[in-house]
Amino acid sequence: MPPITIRVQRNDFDIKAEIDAVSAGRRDIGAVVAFTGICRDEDGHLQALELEHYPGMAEAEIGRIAMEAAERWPLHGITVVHRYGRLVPGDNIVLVVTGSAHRQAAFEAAGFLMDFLKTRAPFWKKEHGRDVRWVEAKGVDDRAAERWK
Amino acid sequence: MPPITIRVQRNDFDIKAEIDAVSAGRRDIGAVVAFTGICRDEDGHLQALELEHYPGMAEAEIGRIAMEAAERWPLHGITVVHRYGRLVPGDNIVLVVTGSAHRQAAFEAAGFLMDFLKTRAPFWKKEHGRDVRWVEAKGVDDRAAERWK
Amino acid sequence: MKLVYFAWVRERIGLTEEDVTLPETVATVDDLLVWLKTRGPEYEYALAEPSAIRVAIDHVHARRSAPLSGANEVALFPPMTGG
Amino acid sequence: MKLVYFAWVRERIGLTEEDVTLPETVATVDDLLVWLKTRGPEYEYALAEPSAIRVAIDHVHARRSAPLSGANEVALFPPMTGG
Repeated sequence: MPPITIRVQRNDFDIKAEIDAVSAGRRDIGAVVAFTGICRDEDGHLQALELEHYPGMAEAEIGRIAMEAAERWPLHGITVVHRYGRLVPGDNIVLVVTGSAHRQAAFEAAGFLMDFLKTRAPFWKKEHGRDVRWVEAKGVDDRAAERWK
Repeated sequence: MPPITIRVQRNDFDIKAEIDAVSAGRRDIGAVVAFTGICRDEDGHLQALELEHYPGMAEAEIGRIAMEAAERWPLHGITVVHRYGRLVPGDNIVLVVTGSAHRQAAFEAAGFLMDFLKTRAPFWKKEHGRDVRWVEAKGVDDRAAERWK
Repeated sequence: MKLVYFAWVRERIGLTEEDVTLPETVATVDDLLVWLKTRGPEYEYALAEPSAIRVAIDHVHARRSAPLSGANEVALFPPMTGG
Repeated sequence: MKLVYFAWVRERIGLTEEDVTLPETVATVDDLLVWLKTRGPEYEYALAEPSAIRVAIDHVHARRSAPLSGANEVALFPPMTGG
């Protein structure tokens, strides 16, 4: 089993430090994929995003998703950091880092982790824009997760 | 056409700075994928990798690959940095950064860029290990590139 | 048993959590949803569309048929929108 | 016309680059490879397996049938192994 690091935190993350933590001092990693999800202003009116989460379950569920990724691909490291609280457009939301000998495994595992974070990790987004509304789950995310079955 | 940054250099790159250059100050990027290719010691005997390149054509060919990616996916930024010279296991070789509104485009474009960097960018690796030998092109890389046709 | 609520389920019920003693007839997640709706208009509002409600038992996603026996904490929330 | 060589093509020919004047019969990339092999044992060694040789004309990958007319710089090298 590769080293797995999972953190759910209010503060921003340091992408460089997280990539280094996966790959530094190793000679067997040939590929690192770092995915950053960023708060995006879709309609030009988003002031802030409020991210609610289920403490305890969020970490546990991300851990289960990471374990599944580790079973499916020959990974040498997995890191997931997910933020909660109030975010503004341009702020980082989530970071996934995967390290492997080969790029295919690193790419696929990072895509897998993101697809399941979207559909299974207990986080909920509330948009503060022209009005205040809970973001609805997207069918496109369910279909993205389906492709790994 | 999104901003495209291409550099071929001897020195290491700063992943954080390259990601920031793609995403900082924007409100329309929801996903950034950063792929790092690292010098890997496959058989436990690699002392160094010597990376030769074709100056001028390397930048031009990477530029053509980036243009193709920009035509295929709705990207807001593409950065490719490829190193040359002498590298030791653990050293960074190549960085690809893609930014988009959505993660699918960022993931696919980064995979596409790496597949074609492998098969079309004029770089050649020479291994210094138990013996000194030119790395042979891999059929698996040709097949990876084929999937985008 | 402790019940915890998130997002608009929390807002509609008006509670972040509560302790409940289940009637003996409530054995599964499905039974719980049916029973909760009888507890007042705020529950009826929050749970009006049962297909939009996700449930976790002790931090693990649970199906509608999952038994509640032994559960310490049951969470109700809408489909997730993280990532 | 300038010829440039890379990796083991460069090592086997023993030159990084050279200027050549092509005979009039050499019109395409394929013609060039055939002609170069007649220039000495080092060329014969480097180009023994023509299918292992890639060619670029003025920094653009070229097919075997590509014409050489107007070319300033033609590069010969093995299949690429960057990335």
